[in-house]
Amino acid sequence: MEQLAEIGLNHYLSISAILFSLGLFAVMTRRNAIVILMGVELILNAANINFLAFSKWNGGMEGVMFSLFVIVLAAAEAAVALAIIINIYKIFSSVDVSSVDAMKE
Amino acid sequence: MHSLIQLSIAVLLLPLLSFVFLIFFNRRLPRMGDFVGVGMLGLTFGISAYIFWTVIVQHYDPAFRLAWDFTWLDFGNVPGVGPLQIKMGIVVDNLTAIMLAMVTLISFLVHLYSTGYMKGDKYYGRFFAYLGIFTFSMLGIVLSDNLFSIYIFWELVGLSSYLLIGFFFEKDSAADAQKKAFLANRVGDIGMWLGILILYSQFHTFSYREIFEHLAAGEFGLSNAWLTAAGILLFMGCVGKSAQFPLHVWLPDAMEGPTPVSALIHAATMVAAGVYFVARIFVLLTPDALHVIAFIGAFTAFMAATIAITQQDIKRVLAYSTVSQLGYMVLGLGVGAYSAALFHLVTHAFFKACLFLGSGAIIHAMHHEQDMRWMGGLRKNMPWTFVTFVIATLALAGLPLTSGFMSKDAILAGSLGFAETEGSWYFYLVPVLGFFSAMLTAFYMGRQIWLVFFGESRTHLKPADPHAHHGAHGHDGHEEEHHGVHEVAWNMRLPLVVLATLSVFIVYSPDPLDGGKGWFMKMIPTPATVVGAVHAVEPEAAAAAMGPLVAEASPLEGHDAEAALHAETPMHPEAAHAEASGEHGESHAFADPRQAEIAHLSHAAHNRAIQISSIMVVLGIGLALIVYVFRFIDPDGTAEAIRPLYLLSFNKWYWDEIYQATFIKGSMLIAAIFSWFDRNIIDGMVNGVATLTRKFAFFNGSFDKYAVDGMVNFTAFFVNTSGGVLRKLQTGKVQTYVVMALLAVFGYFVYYFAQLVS
Amino acid sequence: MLSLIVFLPVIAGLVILAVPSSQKQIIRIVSLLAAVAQMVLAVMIWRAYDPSMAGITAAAGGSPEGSFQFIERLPWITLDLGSMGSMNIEYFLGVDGLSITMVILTALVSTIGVLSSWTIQKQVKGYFLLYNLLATAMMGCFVALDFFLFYVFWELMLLPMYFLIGMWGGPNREYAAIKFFLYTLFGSVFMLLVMIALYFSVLDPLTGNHTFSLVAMADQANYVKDSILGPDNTMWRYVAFIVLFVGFAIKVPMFPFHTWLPDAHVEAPTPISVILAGVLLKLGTYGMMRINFPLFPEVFQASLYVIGVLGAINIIYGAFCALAQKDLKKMVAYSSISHMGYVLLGLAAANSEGMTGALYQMFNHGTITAMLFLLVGVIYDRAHTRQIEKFGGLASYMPVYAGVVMIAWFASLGLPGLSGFISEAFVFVGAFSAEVTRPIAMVSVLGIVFGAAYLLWSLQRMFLGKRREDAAYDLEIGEDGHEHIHFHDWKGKLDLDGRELAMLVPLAVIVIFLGIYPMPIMGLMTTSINKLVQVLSPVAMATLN
Amino acid sequence: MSNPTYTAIFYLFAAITVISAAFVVFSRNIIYSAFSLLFTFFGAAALYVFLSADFIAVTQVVVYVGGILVLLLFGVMFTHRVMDTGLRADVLNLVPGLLLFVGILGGLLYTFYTTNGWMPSETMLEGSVVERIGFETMSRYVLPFEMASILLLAALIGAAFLARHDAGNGRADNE
Repeated sequence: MEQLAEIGLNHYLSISAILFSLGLFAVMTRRNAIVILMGVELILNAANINFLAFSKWNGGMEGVMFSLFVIVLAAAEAAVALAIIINIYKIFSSVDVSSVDAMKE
Repeated sequence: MHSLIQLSIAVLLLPLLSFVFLIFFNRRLPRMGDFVGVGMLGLTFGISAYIFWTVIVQHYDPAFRLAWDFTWLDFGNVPGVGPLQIKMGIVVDNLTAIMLAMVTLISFLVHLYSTGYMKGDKYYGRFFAYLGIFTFSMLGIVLSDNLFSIYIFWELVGLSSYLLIGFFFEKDSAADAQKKAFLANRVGDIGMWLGILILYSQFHTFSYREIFEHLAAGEFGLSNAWLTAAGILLFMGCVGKSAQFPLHVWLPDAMEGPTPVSALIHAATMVAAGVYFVARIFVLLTPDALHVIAFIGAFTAFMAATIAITQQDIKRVLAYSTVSQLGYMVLGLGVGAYSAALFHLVTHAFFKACLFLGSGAIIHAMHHEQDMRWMGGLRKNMPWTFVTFVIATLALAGLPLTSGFMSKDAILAGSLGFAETEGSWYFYLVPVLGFFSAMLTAFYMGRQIWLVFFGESRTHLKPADPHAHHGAHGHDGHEEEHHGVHEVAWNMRLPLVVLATLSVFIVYSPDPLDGGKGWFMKMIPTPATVVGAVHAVEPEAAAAAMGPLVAEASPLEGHDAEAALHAETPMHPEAAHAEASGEHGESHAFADPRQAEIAHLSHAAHNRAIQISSIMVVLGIGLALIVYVFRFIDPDGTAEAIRPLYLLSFNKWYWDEIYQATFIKGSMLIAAIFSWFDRNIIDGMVNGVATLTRKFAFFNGSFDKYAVDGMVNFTAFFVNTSGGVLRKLQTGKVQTYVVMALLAVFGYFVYYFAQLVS
Repeated sequence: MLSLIVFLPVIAGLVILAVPSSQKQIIRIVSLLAAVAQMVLAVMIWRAYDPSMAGITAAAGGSPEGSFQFIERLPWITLDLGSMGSMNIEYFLGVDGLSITMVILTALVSTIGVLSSWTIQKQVKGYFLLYNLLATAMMGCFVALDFFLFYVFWELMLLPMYFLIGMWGGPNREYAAIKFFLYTLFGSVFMLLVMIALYFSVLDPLTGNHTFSLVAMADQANYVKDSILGPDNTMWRYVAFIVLFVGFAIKVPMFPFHTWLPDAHVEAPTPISVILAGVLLKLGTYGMMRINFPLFPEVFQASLYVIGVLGAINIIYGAFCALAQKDLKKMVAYSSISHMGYVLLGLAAANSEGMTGALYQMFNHGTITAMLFLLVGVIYDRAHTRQIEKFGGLASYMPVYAGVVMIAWFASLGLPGLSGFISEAFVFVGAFSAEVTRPIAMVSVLGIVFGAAYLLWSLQRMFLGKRREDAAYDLEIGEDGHEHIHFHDWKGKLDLDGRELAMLVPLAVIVIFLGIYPMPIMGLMTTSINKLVQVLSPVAMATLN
Repeated sequence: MSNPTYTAIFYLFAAITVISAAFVVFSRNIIYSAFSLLFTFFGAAALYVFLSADFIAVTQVVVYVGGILVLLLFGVMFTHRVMDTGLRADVLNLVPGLLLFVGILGGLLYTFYTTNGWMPSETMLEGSVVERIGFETMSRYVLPFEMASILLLAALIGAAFLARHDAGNGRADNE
């Protein structure tokens, strides 16, 4: 239990790994486009946690700065993705990505 | 720059100017700009006459030579050769001056004549433009001082000849003829080009003068066989252009062109260019090459004369006569009768141009009827044409008191001298064929005169044939039925009169029996050979003989590119001296004993030649009179009696058919074979590679049918098949893709850990 | 300067990207402006070019300065390969006598090509984007002095070409495009291998590092003694030479690798044919002169006879195949094969006359063939067929067209006074002067006759005589009483219109001018050619060893 | 950092984050997903504070909670009728998904816990970083910063264009 008591780098990495896997799972399996988007946000957050954790234990500012830009990117991505989803909804009357398979063959 | 050089350049460029101006603006000018062409040529002729007057009449100098050149191409400092420059330039000497005057005079007269003959044609202005570019190219040949530029102008006259033969290009026969002419000339040209290359590869220069100097100094690096080959190959250019056997077939067909063109190009000037060119390179021809030339000339003269006997078309008779006469000139050069050959070139140019223009006048007056069978009795209707035509005919047949008599006899005397010098019996074939051709010439010209001008008109005998009208070129508007045949207008009559005047002996020599006494033969002496000297005499002696020349050449070595006038020393001062004082043009000293021997024996044979040829001519004319005037012999019956010979002659010795069956069919066959080869074998090889590839790839024959279309198609097929398999994975669902990608990542994880563990 | 001339079309491409695809006219004008600017730059480079500097190899001391001109040299990609050292790829541009000629030609043909593309109606935006990319790649190939950079441009050319043929081509375009693509790819894959082998064999004398610089490679002293392509490794040097030669020969195209060319030409749209024949084919022979020969001079000397024979086969075989063609464009394509044979023959002569003739022939063939293909395009636009027997007597009805055709055809068959003659003449002069190629030259002159034969024959069948019964156009009597012809669905001017004249007249003027006085172009190349001949000569190699 | 309170708070927020994240993913109701995402973000923001990145934490709250989440909710409401029973999100690729979920999570954790060489340096990031972020943004990261602003602008315009009413039809008319 010594390890659990001492909050170290691995704790944060574990949280990040869990968030990442959950996000991935959402992206892989859910049919609803909005949930997929949420999964992507989870993945980004996982990455952010990683960045910040390493930054802290490394003493540098790179991770901090990067996570800032990740947030900016996430905002942009969310805006565009939602716009696309709304368009898809207009065209297919659904946000079920499995029905959007015009690329098939 | 010497003023004569400046004038020569003006002479060269004025016709070009006329061409450029007329080709662009002829439709915007009144009368389609014919006055531009005629005016320019008049000016050109004026300048040429001035040059002629200055050089030949006023200040005759046997060694006169003016040259001017400029650096045309600069190859820089070429490894292994040193600084290399290709120069272009012009040269004016006695021969050039005479040729200039002759070419521009005939060209001017033809221009003038064409204002009448071509009147009303759809492309009237373009005709004068083409004449302009022809005159330009022809003058270029005359003025060139090196082999490269003569080759350029050589092909350019080929082009203008092509354009003018096909002037009535809507007629298929004209289009065929122009193509044939160009291709036959090209065949000759590649020979000439190879000859030029042989010389260039040794000396790295194209200039005549430098090549001759190097040759005289014995610097030719290859064997003598190569030099002989060079001579014969250069002569091939002449074979093509001067329509010698075996490339003579294009000239008769070239009569599809308008008649003034036939007069200018295919009788007087262009075809004579071949002879002129051989004269220019005369000094580098080895005795073996000269033998070949002599025999080809003799055979051509004879063969063409036999064909001319049976032709029905007035222009074709004249065409074969031209081939025959060119054969004479070539023969003359081959036997070493240099002056005589050039003399014949000039005299022939005038009387043959006169004959062609005369025939043009007849054709014009007869509304484009060219078949002599339907003419007759024209002497009353066309007295001017008749008289001039007869004078020219007498000159062609070689009757005394005409120019043709003097020049032809000089050639024949030369051939006798040649045969005696060479000794072997078969060299006597040359004079024998020559004399026999003289008889035939007299015969067929007598036949022509009779058929055209005497007897009664046979126009009405012509079978009615809707396609017989040759008036395809612009006369459609005023096609009239045959009514009276009238004399042509003054602008067509004047050239006839001028040319006929120039066919009389007095212009050339005071003695009607001996051209050697005339100014021409005196002023154009035979130059000393540069190869004979090398091969006949020791090199030191040759160097000594050419001493002044080589010594004089050295300051020229470093001569800069700038235009400069070379005031040059005589090619052979002692010869010039002997000639100036001697009575006969050919009696001067030669460095080469063979040349001297021929010259000597030719002179001795002079009287014999006159006697024999006079007998021959009288025989020929007599035969013509017997057959056509007195009708002792029925021509048709005779033709039946010797039918194989008649057919041989009438079908032009079947040369066209032979060429058609061999070269043309052969080429088309090869083309077809190669094309098939390309499609089936080469592409098939690609396919074969594909098959192999496929066999290696899938050692299963069941995919055979997919690979038939070659490697290319096979690859496409392969991509297609594998794509077919892979597209099952292509669900179109993004998430499936994600899963797959991640599976790959996961696979990598597993691999990585396995590595880590082991 | 060189970067600008290379990347101008790409800049134009970016501008086009911003233009909506419905604004076709703007797209065309932007492309035209870029091409004209490129042309102006090329002329400026031409004026500023000093013909006394040799190029080919570095100046004394190993620096390209003083030998090449307009040099631009920057480190581009530096890859650390760990134990294998580092990969130094440079952005290295420069011109000498070989490239300046081609730069002028490329700028000229690109401009003509844009004008000729005016009639393209399908997906104009995409077309001009690819076209500009192609223009950049071509120009880049000619000025690149770093082998890697050359290779990048070389490959970059493939892609737009593939799409331009494959999307805007004729009915069988996909087959032709794939054939073109695979053939050239096949060639360039091997080139890549040789390139890498060369990299590890050559040291830059100035820095001591391995280098891709063609300038360093052209000097045999820079090869490492025991490397794979070092001076003693004869076998691998032969292999490398042959592999490179095949790679370039495919582009030329040389018999027996030529079958892609007729297909590609027949299917490609007119401007692409113009570019293909006018510039792309030259890249093959340019590559030989720039890379293949100077890098392996001793192998080159040993294979002169083979190259000469291949050239002769190209000349005569191409001429015969052209004689048999019924499709006008295919005939012109085979005539290209024949004419590129002259280039090979001139190169095989390995002397200044032959090489100058070859390089000059490359330039002239570029301009003349561009004219030929444009003229084919003109008649195809009107009649929608290229079958020779579907025409006849056109000279009466389209006199201006017939006149321009006359100039182009005669230039192609090597009539003196037009530029094609001079280059062919000097190819023969060179080939005949060299002992090795003399017999080949004597055979190849037949090509002159057959060249004249197929051109004159097609000229006669299409332009002379009268209209045929089954011609692709109708005959009607106009108001003035003259006969006119009428193409079925052609709305434009019967004879050449202004745009077509704007393309053809400058080319015709160039062809005539350079036929009369070749020094403006020939003067640029002589110093470099002499240097090249010297580098390739056995004497130079003897002194090295 | 052995302070037990500190440790307890950490575990609390870690649990909030992970559990709400799981809820986001596994919930069948999209509205629940959206709201539990809110908690995830909060939890993550708290963890950022632990990591001495207070500024990032605040940004996280402002941007994610204030911006993105609202946006997501808007999206949900635009595309679904609120509290619709048919709002259940179906699942695709469940078996491979689960397999990969477990595999990748396991792989990652295994890597983290078996790797000893993360080599934290002697100095750790301590205290507030706001000031340092300010310096870095204006000096070393000024170019990325500006580019980020351009990106945002582009995304803004792009999103507005895409989501415009009848955007698709309008474009088709222009062609």
